[in-house]
Amino acid sequence: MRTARDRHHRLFAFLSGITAASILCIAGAAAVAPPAAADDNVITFGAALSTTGRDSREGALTKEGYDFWKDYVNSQGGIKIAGKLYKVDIKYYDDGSDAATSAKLVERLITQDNVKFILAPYGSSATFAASAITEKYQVPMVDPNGAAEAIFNRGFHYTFAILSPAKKYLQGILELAMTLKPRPASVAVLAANDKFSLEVAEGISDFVTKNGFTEVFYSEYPPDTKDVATLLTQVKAKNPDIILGSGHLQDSLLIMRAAKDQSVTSKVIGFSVGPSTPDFITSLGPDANGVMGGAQWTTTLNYIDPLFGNAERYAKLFEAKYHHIPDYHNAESTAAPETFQFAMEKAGSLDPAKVRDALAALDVETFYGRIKFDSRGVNIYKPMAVEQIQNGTHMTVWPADAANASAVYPLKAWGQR
Amino acid sequence: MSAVAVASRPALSARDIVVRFGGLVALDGVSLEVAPREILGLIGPNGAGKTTLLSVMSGTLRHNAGAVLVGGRDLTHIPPYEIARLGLARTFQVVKPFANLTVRENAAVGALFGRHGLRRSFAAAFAAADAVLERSGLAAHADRQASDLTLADRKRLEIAKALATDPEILLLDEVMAGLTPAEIDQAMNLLRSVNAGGVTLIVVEHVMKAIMGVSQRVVVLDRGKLIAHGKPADVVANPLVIEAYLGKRYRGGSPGA
Amino acid sequence: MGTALTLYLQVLVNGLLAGGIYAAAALGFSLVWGIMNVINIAHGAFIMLGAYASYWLFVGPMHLDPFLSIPLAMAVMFVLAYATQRLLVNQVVRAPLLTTFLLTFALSIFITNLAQVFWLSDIRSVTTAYSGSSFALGPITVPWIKFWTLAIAALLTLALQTFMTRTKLGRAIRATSMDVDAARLAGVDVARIYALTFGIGGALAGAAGSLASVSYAITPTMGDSFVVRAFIVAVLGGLGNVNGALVGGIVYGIVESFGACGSCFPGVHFLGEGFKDVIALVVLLLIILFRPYGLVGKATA
Amino acid sequence: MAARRRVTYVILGLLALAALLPPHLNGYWVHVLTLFFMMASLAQAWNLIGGYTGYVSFGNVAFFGTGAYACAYTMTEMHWPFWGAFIAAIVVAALFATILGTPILRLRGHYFAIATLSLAIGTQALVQQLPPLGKGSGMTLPLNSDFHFFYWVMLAILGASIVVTMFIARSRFGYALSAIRENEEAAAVLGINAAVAKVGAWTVSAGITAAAGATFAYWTSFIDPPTVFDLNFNVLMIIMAMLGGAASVAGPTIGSFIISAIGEALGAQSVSPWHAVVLGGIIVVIVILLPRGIMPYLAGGPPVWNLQMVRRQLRASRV
Repeated sequence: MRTARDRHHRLFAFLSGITAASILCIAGAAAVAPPAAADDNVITFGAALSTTGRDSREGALTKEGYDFWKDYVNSQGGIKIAGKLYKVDIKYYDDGSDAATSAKLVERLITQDNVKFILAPYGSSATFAASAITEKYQVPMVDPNGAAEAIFNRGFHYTFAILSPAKKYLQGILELAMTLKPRPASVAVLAANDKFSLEVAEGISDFVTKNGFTEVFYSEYPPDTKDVATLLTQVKAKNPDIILGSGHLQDSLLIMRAAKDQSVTSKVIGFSVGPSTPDFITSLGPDANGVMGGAQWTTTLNYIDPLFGNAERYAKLFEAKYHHIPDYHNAESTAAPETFQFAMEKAGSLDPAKVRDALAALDVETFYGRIKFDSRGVNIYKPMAVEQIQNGTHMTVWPADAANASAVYPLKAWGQR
Repeated sequence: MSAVAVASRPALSARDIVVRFGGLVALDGVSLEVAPREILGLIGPNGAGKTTLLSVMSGTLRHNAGAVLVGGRDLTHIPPYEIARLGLARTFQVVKPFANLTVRENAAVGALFGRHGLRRSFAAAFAAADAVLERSGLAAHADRQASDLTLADRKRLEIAKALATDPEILLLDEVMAGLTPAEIDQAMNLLRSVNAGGVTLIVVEHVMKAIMGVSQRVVVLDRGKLIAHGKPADVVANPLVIEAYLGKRYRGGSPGA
Repeated sequence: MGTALTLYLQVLVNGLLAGGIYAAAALGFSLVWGIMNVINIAHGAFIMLGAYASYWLFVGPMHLDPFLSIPLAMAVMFVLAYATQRLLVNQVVRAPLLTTFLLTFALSIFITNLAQVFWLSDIRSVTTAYSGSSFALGPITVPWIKFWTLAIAALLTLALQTFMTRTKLGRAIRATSMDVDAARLAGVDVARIYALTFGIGGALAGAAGSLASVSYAITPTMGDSFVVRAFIVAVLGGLGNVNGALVGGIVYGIVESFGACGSCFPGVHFLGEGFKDVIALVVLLLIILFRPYGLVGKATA
Repeated sequence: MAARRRVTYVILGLLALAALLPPHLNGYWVHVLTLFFMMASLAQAWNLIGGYTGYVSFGNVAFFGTGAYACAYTMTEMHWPFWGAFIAAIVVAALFATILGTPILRLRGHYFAIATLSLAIGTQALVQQLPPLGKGSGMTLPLNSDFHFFYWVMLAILGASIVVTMFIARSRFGYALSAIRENEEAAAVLGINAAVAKVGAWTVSAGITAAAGATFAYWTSFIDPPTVFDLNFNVLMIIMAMLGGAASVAGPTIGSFIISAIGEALGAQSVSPWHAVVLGGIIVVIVILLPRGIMPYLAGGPPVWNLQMVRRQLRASRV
């Protein structure tokens, strides 16, 4: 039998354990807090990214974009603000592709690590959750890839999206389609049932009704779908001129495979997310040819940039460092900290409120496009581009003045691409 | 065989009970009655349907035809917990202690939910549980986990749990199997004292000494049918029973434990 | 043939074919669950490893076709799963059900993230010469890859069934599942039987991975959604019922396929691709409630 | 038993002290503790059905999501104040559990586990299709930046869940649940109405879970189906409850604390997936060495570092 004294000891040991663990946690957290806050020659940015979980691929692309900017700026000496040169640093956490964790880590960056400038997480949901935190602490956040407009309809003042909003993602393909001869008329829309993809689909429906197309098929599918064969069977029965998929990379691969399996043909096929990533071409090989993608950015857009010169030079530098051509996730993720940089330089201050005001007033052309925010903090001034994969490479086919190739139309039959 | 009438107002009567498992007929029109305060022995070879009959009476198994009546009330569509609350308790051949509860708590569950359970206070239920443990010789183990008990004590606990529900009728399923002769004597004494307290008992048992010792009357089941009933000594002497129960080669021999 | 009929037939065939991969994913899962009473959450991670095995063999110097690399993937996964059972799962296999569940869940986190460390989250694909080619059955299109996937799932089912009923080892496994203690008394080395069962489950996951590699994007997290489906299919078929997994996979595929087909039921507003999960799960719930022993099983007392 | 009870009181005391902390903590630690209170509440709630009653529910996250959506809907579409929405969330989820529990709780073991799993996935799939609930886009709630408020609400939910568990554990109801867990047939023949008791336990569990879900929705001010029906929540509830000790009054809270602390010590500092690898490894080790959770060791059992004991236990759980 154990005595009461024994139990007391155990209880005491347990409580000491808990207390020690708590202290260790707090001390540990304090120990890893960056010295940057103390070092006034370094500006530290913070980002909670997805390095594990569902969005880890996109998270990795985002991180490359951020890091590229950081290393480039530091190699150039740093950022000059009010006559003083600062090096830059970015503090990263992994949110495990979970929006609630994203919010928690953004709060950590702000209150624990004293970060004054936040680079947004990947994706609309996580950005949405993080925006409530940055708003509370009045810390500016620049968002390179949360495109859902719902984020910006809450009257927040500290969140700025440099990318074109979701509704515009696939309108470019339809604009292009209006110039093609013979003009395609019928559209089939396949949309993943999530915030971003539904907004993209809404944008398509708006455009279709206003511009003389007919939507012959519309269906939503669950975001984690494994099998879209029946979806494509139904599309095939409608024989549409244009097939538009609003979803994510894996969905676009599934749809392409199912379309080939059943020999579904159309004159145009395009996706909101997918074709622009390097994985799309490596996965599908020749079958990727002719596929169009709505792109926030392409390497052939001829914008001038104060930092990188232009888009082409940015792409070259990026490829030299990461051994692949930057996709638009990379580009927008470089443009986001760059936007911060311009706002800081313009504000001549590192005061978050002043930087915010400078962001709100910003109007610059970058390699990524024009950056200017409307009153909600959305960049509605930058057009979307359309890419088409031709002979295994990305070609820009829209807008016409930035195009480096004309669209292959209509799409060739399967097996001849 | 027709119903075995024993009294004008039996404590329990089963009428033409039929139970089928798929194609197998486990009980084929069994009828019996138990008088109030009687100890009825229920014997038969393995697979005769004894446990099945207890399960039907306690409501844990649905019969395909027939009826069980307690105090004139048909139990056919009454769930087991309500049957227990009406005052009919049972034990299981393979004992089912609440392994991670203490012995006292095991008994207390019976006292908390049995015949008067819901009207009892919490404290009264535990007091009743302690009384039952005292009676069944488990008081010394009251604070041990049921999983720590020996087989004999688990058998006792199985009875104690049922007793704690304060039953009017108690169905006992081979509570003496595996016990030593001394333990069997203790168990028999317990049954007698329970019965003396006014509880009707139906005892299923293979231990002949016990059955002969405690039963006032015995019924014999074989392959789902009731083949004999009567005083213990008469039934045991019945050649039909000997043949069915012990096999042909024992015919003429004397039945024993 | 009318276009409407063509649509229904094609949707039916789609579901039937989709069932192949679901069945393959569920086969080993159902076996381990039925025999060992272990819900192996790491089964999805095993499928993922099988897919990577086929991928590396395909892009490697041998340029091995994924269908041909199935035996290799199975062998690798058998060894890995056997070792996992001996070293880890066996330590707690008699503890309450949840313990093994937790252990395999943690294993799945461990393996998935280890894969992410080494192979990153890049999306990889196996694209063969015959990817996307199909044959026609009248107006119905049947993609070769899915056809062979279903055929191999059926073959694996047959092989497992034969193994379990015709070999001594298989019978020992079945005996163990019925009564561990009795099997031990009869001289069966239970620990070895369990390790073999887990190994076979792993090998079947490896095969499912190879099959998945030709149809799906290969990523470290690809196994997650297979586990949930394996769960469901195993129940549809009846736990541990080898033939049941195949039937369950096909039934699930067909229900999902028709659930996804809004055009098949004009006027019924609520059907459509988005509702396919709801429909599949309602069907599942009804089956659990009314036929808990699976679609092809029999009620036992 | 006395030692167990003392552990419970100590934990309640610590939680009472925790109520005084927010003014002294920065936003991050308030956030971390709020999440810990939430996860601990979920684990406590799960423990009522999964631990005490022995019905391993994979469907409790459905009540979290239901509570979150009920709160979001009543606040945004019906303009109810938070506390009204909070009560509504509890009521809706409790009703949901009562109605669905009646058929589902007839199932046992694996079948119950799968039925509840499909309940969780099915509820998410359904919500994802309902236009009034925003479909896949989710719902946006009014923003409340007073994060201390959420700290206190979550803390209160956790405190309440422990107190409720404490009362249930010592009540007639609690004994009914324990008896059902140990042997349902034996419980029935002693007079326990198992169907009612099980549904009751699940209903209470659902109510607590929904309270946490509603608070979570208002706190994050944005919910969508994958977030609030995330099966990982359910798995975490189970892991935390098991680790602390299922069917013990405060075990789940201890388990949550340990998992949260490990996660905090590992997760927040690294962007490499190694931290998740390590977490997985740690859980593997814990599960093998402590298959019955920590509670038995705190309440009079031999200490964790007693290797002989560990070895004996390992032998018992092998084949």
